[in-house]
Amino acid sequence: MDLTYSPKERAFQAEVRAFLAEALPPDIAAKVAARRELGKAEMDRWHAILNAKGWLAGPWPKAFGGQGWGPVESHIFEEECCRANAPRIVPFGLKMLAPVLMTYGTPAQQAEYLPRILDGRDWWCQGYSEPGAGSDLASLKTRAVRDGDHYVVNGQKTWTTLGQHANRIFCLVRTRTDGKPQEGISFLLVDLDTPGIEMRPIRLIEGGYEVNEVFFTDVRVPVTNLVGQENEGWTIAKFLLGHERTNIAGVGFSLQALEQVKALACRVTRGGKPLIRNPLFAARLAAVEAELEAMRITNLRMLDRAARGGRLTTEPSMLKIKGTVIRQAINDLARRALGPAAAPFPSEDLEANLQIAPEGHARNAASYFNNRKISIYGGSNEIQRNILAKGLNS
Amino acid sequence: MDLTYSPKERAFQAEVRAFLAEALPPDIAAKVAARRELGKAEMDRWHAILNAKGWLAGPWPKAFGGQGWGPVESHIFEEECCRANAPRIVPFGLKMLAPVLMTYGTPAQQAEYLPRILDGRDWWCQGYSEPGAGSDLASLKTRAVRDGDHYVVNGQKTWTTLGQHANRIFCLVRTRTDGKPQEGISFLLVDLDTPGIEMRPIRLIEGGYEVNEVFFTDVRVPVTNLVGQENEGWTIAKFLLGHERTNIAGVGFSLQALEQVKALACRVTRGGKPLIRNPLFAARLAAVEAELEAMRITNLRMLDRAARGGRLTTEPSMLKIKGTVIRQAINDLARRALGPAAAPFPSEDLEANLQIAPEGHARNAASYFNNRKISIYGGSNEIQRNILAKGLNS
Amino acid sequence: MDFSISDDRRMLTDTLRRYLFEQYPVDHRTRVAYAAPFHDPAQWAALAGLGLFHALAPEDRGGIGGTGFDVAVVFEELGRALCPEPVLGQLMAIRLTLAAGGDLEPLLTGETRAAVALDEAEAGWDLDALTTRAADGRLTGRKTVVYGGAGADRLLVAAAGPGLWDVAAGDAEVAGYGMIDGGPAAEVFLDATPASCLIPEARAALEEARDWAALALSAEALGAMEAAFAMLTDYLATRKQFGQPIGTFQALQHRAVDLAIEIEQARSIVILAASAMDTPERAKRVSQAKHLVGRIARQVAEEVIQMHGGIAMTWEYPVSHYAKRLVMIDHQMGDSDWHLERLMGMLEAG
Amino acid sequence: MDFSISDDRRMLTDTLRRYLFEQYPVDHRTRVAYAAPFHDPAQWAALAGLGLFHALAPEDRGGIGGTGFDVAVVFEELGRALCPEPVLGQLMAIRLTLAAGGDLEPLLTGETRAAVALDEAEAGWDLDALTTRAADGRLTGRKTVVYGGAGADRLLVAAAGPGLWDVAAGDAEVAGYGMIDGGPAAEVFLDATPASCLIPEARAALEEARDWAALALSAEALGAMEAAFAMLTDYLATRKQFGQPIGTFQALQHRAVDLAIEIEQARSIVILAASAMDTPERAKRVSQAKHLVGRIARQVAEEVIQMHGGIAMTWEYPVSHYAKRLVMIDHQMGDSDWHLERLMGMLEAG
Repeated sequence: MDLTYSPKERAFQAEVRAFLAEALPPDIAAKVAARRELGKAEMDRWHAILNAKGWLAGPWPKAFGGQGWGPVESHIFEEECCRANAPRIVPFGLKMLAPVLMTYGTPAQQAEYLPRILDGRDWWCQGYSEPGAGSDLASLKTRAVRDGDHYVVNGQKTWTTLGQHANRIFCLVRTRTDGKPQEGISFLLVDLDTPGIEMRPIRLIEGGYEVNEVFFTDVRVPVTNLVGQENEGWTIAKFLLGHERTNIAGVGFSLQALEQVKALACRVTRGGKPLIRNPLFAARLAAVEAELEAMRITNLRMLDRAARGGRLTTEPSMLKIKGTVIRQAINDLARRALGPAAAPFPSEDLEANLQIAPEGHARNAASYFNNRKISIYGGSNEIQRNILAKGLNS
Repeated sequence: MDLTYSPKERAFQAEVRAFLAEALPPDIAAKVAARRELGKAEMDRWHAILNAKGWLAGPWPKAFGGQGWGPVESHIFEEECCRANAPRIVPFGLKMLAPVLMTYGTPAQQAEYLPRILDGRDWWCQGYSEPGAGSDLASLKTRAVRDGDHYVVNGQKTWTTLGQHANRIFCLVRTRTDGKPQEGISFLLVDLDTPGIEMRPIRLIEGGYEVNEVFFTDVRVPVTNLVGQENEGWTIAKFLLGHERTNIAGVGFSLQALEQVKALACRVTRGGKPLIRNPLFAARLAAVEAELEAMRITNLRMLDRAARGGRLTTEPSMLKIKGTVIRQAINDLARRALGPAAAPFPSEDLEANLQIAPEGHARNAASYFNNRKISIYGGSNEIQRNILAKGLNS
Repeated sequence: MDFSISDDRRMLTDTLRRYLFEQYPVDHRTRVAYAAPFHDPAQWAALAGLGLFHALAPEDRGGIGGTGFDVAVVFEELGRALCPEPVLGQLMAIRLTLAAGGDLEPLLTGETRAAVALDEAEAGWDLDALTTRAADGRLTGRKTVVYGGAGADRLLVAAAGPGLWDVAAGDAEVAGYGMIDGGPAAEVFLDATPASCLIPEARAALEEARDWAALALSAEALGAMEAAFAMLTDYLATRKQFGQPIGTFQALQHRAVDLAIEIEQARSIVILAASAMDTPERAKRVSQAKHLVGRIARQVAEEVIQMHGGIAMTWEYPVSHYAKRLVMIDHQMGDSDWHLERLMGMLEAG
Repeated sequence: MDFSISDDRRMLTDTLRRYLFEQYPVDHRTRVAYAAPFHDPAQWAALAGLGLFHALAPEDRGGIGGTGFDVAVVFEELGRALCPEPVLGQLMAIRLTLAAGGDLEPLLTGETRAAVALDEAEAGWDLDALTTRAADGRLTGRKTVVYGGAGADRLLVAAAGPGLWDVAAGDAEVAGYGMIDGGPAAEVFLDATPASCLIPEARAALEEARDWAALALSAEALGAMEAAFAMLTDYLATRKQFGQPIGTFQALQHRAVDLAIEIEQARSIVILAASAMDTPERAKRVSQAKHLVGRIARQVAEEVIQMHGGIAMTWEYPVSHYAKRLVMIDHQMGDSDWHLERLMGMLEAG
C-alpha cells in the first residue's frame, strides 16, 4: 500500500503547478478565490490558454486532440487547478458531449463538432431536465416528431447551466410515446439560433443567474443532428451518467475552501481572540478536516481502482453524497466565521466601497446558499441513496 | 400564558416533596441514584409505603381507591419521585391493567383484581410481544382455543419485563384465525402458576436480567378471565396504547440524570481542570440542557391540553421520539464523562472493593447500553415516525 | 399553568396575520425587500397605525403590551409573512429608551424610526471589544451591519465602555444597503459626530435589549419555519416523481416528521424564553432559545430546500427567501455557538 | 499510488481471519470474554504461534512487519472476530521496548505477556497529570483500568515525569476484572514496588506508543463495524414486519446506506493513519483516525441496535457485544473529543 504519487505523477503535478503559476491570469484567479461570477469572456480566455497548452481536453484520447490522461492525471490536474483558484472548465462540451460523440457519434459529427469545442467556437449547454421531472429522466415530455429530413421539437427544458453563453444545446427528447418510457428517448444536437427557441434566465436563491429555462416551439432540427440511433437516447444518458465521475467528490474544491476558511479564522476575531482559537469553531474546523481527509483517501482509492481498470460500483454515489455534505459543511463554516458581516447582499459596489467582510469573503453567505444545489443536481443525494440501497445486500 | 404551577399545584408539589423526604428509604434511593437493579423486596417495600399513604394509585378514580389525580398532579408526583430518586412504580398492574379493568372489566373482575394490585398480592406482567412480531401486534400468533369453560393457550411471549417477580400475566391472544388479523385478538388474564407455563429470563446487552420469554403449552385459562368481549382485544390494546402517555417523554428521568452528569462533571478532571470547564464537554451539556428544557415545556403544554380535556394527537409520538433521544444523549454524556473509568463490567464486588468510578457512577456505561431499549420498546421511534407521517398533511 | 393565549394577544395575532397576509403577500415582499429602501415605508406607517409598536411597550409607559409573550407573538407573525420591516431596531430602541427613562411616544407612533448600532467589524457581537470612542459629546468610529440603519431617524449607538449614545441619523454618514435575505441595513461612520449620552454605563441595558432582540428573532424564526414547513408538506403531497407523490417516500416522510418535532422544540423554547424576560433567568432562557432556534432554523432551511429539490433553489419560489431568512437570523445578535458559549459560562451556577 | 495489499500482508490477514473464524467463533468469545481470566490463554499461545506478535515488530528487530499497515490489518481482523485477547498491551510494550532499545524476543514469542499502565483516576488520559511517584527504584501510586493487566507478566508503568518503568507483575498488587465489553483489565496498586527505569524521559515514547495503540484500536473498530454492519444487512434482508422484509422500508435503507458511507470513511482514515506512522504527520493522522472512528463507531453501534430492534438488546445475539466494543473503544487511549482537542491544537500549524 502506498498513498503517495509515483515519481512520474509527481513530475506531472510539478509541471501543472508551474504552468498554472505562469499562465493563470491573476485577475481571473482573484475572482475565483472570491467566488465571484466569471463572465463569458473570462471563461473563454482561460479555455484558450489551456487549449494552447493542449490541456483543455487532457482526458480526451490523443486521436481526438487530447492527451489521453488517465484518472490519476486528470485528478492531479483538477486538484492543482482548485489549489491555484483556476476556473472550473465548463464541462458540457468537453466532458459531457465529447465522450458521447466519441462513442456514439458518426465520424462526420466527430469531425464537425470536436474541433469547435476545443477552439471555443461552440459553447454547449445541456437540455436534460424538464419542469416536473427532476431526477426522473424517464418521464420527460419534450417531443421530437419526424418531418422529412427534420425533427420538429416542442417542449421545455430547465436547469440549463450557463445556457446564456451557449450557442448549442444537446437534448434528450421523446421520439416515441408508446412502449416503456425509457425506450422512446433520443439524443439530439440543436443549434440555439434555430427559430422557435427561447432561453429565459432563472434567478437563483442567492440572486445570481447561472441556469435557464429553454422553450422549444416548432423547432426544426436536421435529422443529421441525431446522435446514435433514434430511441437510443436512454443508453446514451446512462453512459453519460456513468462517465467522468472520478471528480464527483469535489475534493479539490473542498480542500481549497477549507484553506480559505482556516485563513479567515486566523484573521477574524471573536471575543478578542482569533476565531481559530475559539473552541467551538475550532472543533468544527478540525472535525470537518478529518472528514475531508478521509474522503480524499476514499477518492484516491477509487482513482487507483479506476486506473487499474476496475469497475466502479458504489464509489461514485458514496463520494457524491459525502463530497457534497462536506463541501456544504465547509461553506457553512465560511459563512459562520463572518458573524454579523455575512449579512449584506453582495455586490461589486459594496465590495469596492464599503468592505464589510474581509477581502475575498463578501460572498461567503451567497456561496453557502448557492451550493445547496450540489446535493440536488446530478442525481440528488436521495437518488444516490436509492442507488446504493439496491447494492446493499449484493 | 402562565408556565408556573397554580398555588394549589404548588402546595401539592410541596406535600409530595415533604412526603418523599420523610418516607423514601435512603437505601432504596441510593440504589436508584446509582442505577443498580432493585430486588422484588425493595420494590414491594416502596409500593407498600406509597399504598399506606394512598398514593400508589394516585391517578385511579376515588371509587376504586385512588386519588383521582389529573395529568398535572400525576406529572408533579412523577417529577418529584424522579428528583428524589424514588423507584419507578412498576406500571403493569397499576397503570396498564387497572385502567383496562376499570373500562372493560366486569364488576367481579374489578372487585377481585384491583385490591390485589394495590396491596401487592398480585404482581402483573405483560404478554404482548412475540418473537418475530416486535411492533406489529396484529401479527401475533399465540392461540387461545375455547374448550368448555376454559381457553387452552399455546404459544410464546417475549420482552416480558420483570416477569420473574410476577404471579400473573395479561396477554393478547389469538382467538380467531380467519378475517382481518386485528379482529381475532382477545385480552386474557392468566395465573402464572397454571401448569404449562414456563418463564425464561433473557439476559440483556449490559448483562442484567429484566425481561423474559414466557412459553405456554396447553395452558388452561378459565373463560371468566377474558376481559371485554372475545375478539375485542385489539380495541383494548389500542385503548392501552393511547392511555397514560403524559409521562411518555420521561422528563423527570432526564432532569435527574442531567443533574447527575453535571455533578459528575464538576467532580472529575480532564487535563487538570474540572470536566465541566472542558469546552467540548460543556458544549454538549449546555446543548442537551436546552433541548431538555424545550421538551419539558412541550410536555407541560401537552399536560395542560390534556387537563383541559383536549385530545392528544401527535404529541405523544413526538414526545416519545424526542424524549428517548434526549435521555439517551444524557446517558451518553454520563458514560463519556468517566473516560477510562467507564470500562469495567459493573458488579457489587467491584463497586465495594475497587471504587474505580466516582461513587454512584460505576454503572454509567451499563445504563447507556441498557437505555438503548427506550427508543425501541413501546412502539419504536420508527413506528412513531410512521404514525406522525400519516398526520403530516391533515 | 396555562398555555392558552389571552384574548387580547390572540386579537393582536389575528389582526396582524390577516393584515400581513392581505397587504404584504410574499411577492410584494420580494419586490420591496431587495431594492432600496429595502422595505416599504407605507407599510411601516400602516403597521404603526395597527398598534404594532404599542404592543412592544408596557401599559404603564403608554404601550399596550411589552411582555415577552407580546413580543414573541408579534415577531412570530412578522416571521410567518417574512416581513422585512425594520421592527427589530424599534423594539430595541423601546427597551433602551425604557432603561434610560426617556419618552417612548415618538417610537410607539412610528413617527421616529430608530436603529440600534451595536456591532463593529473587529468586535463582532462582543460588547467589551468596542472601539467607537466618545469625547466631548462626539462619537468617532464605525458601526457595522446596523439593522434598519438605512432610513432610520435616530441611531442609538453603543460606544466603548459600553455606553449608550443618541445620534441624529442626519449627523452621521449612513451607507445603506440590503441584506442577502432582504431588508435594510447600513454601515454607520462616525467622525466626531455630535451625540448625547443616554446611559453612561450601559452594559446591563444593552444586554437586556439584545436579549429582547434575540427573543424576537427566535420568534420570527419560529413563524418563518412554520410557514416554510407548511410549504414543504404541501409540496410533498402534490409533487410526483416516479409516478407517485414524493410525500409517499418513507425516507422523506421520516425526515419531514423530524422537522416537525424540531419545530415543536423551537416553539417550546420560545415560550419558555418569553416567560422569563422579566425574571433573573432571562439571559439563560434567551440563550437557550437563540442557540436552539439557530440550530433548528438552519436544519429546517437546509432540509426544506433539499426535500423540495431544484425549485427551492430559485428566487421565484418563496421557500428560497424563507430559507435565507432562517439561516441569516443566526447572524444577528449572537449566533448559535455564541449563545451556547454564554450557556457554558452559566453551567456551574446550575 | 497503490492501494492494493501486499501478498505477505494478505496472507497474514487471510490466515488470521480463517483462524479466528474457525477457532474463536463468537459464542466461544462470549464464553471466555466475560469470566475470569476474561480471555482464552490457550488461544493467546496459539495466536503467538501464528506469528501475530512478530507481525507487530519490524524485521530488523526480529519481527516480520511492524509498519502501520501490519498493525492495522492485524487489529482489523481481531476486531472482526471481536477477539478479547489482550494484544493491545503487547503492541504497546513492543513499541516501548523498541524505544528503550530492549530485547523484543520474549514479547514476540508471547512467552512474556505485557500490559502498559498509563491512566490514573485523576489524570484520565493526561500524561502530565500523573501522580505515581518513583523514589529509590520503587514506585508508589495507583494505575487504573490497565488493559490486559490481569494475568500479565510484566507491567510497563508510566510514572510522573513522565518516565517509563518496568515492574514484575508479581511484585505489584494487581486486582483483575473484566470489561463491560469483555476482555481483561486491572487496577494496579503500587506501594514502594520495586521497578527498573526503562526510559527516564518518556513523553515522546509514551505518546508514540499511545498513537500506535490508537491506530490499532481504530483498525479494530473498523473490523468490528464491518462485521456488525454485515449482520445488519443480513437481518434487513430476512426479517419481516408488516408482511415485508424490513430492508424494503426506504427510511431504513437510507440509514443503512449512510452507515455504509461512514464505514468507508473509517476505512480511509485508518489507511491514512497507518501510512503516516513513521512520518512527522503521525500524531495528526492518528488523532484524525481515532476522532473520526470514535464518532462513527458509536453511530454504527447505536444504529445497528436501533434498526435491529429488541433482538440486538439481548446478550445472546452477537450484535450486542459488537455494539459494546464499538462504543467502549472510545474510552481507550483518548476518546473522540480528546483527539479532536489535540487536532484543534494543531490547526494553526496548518
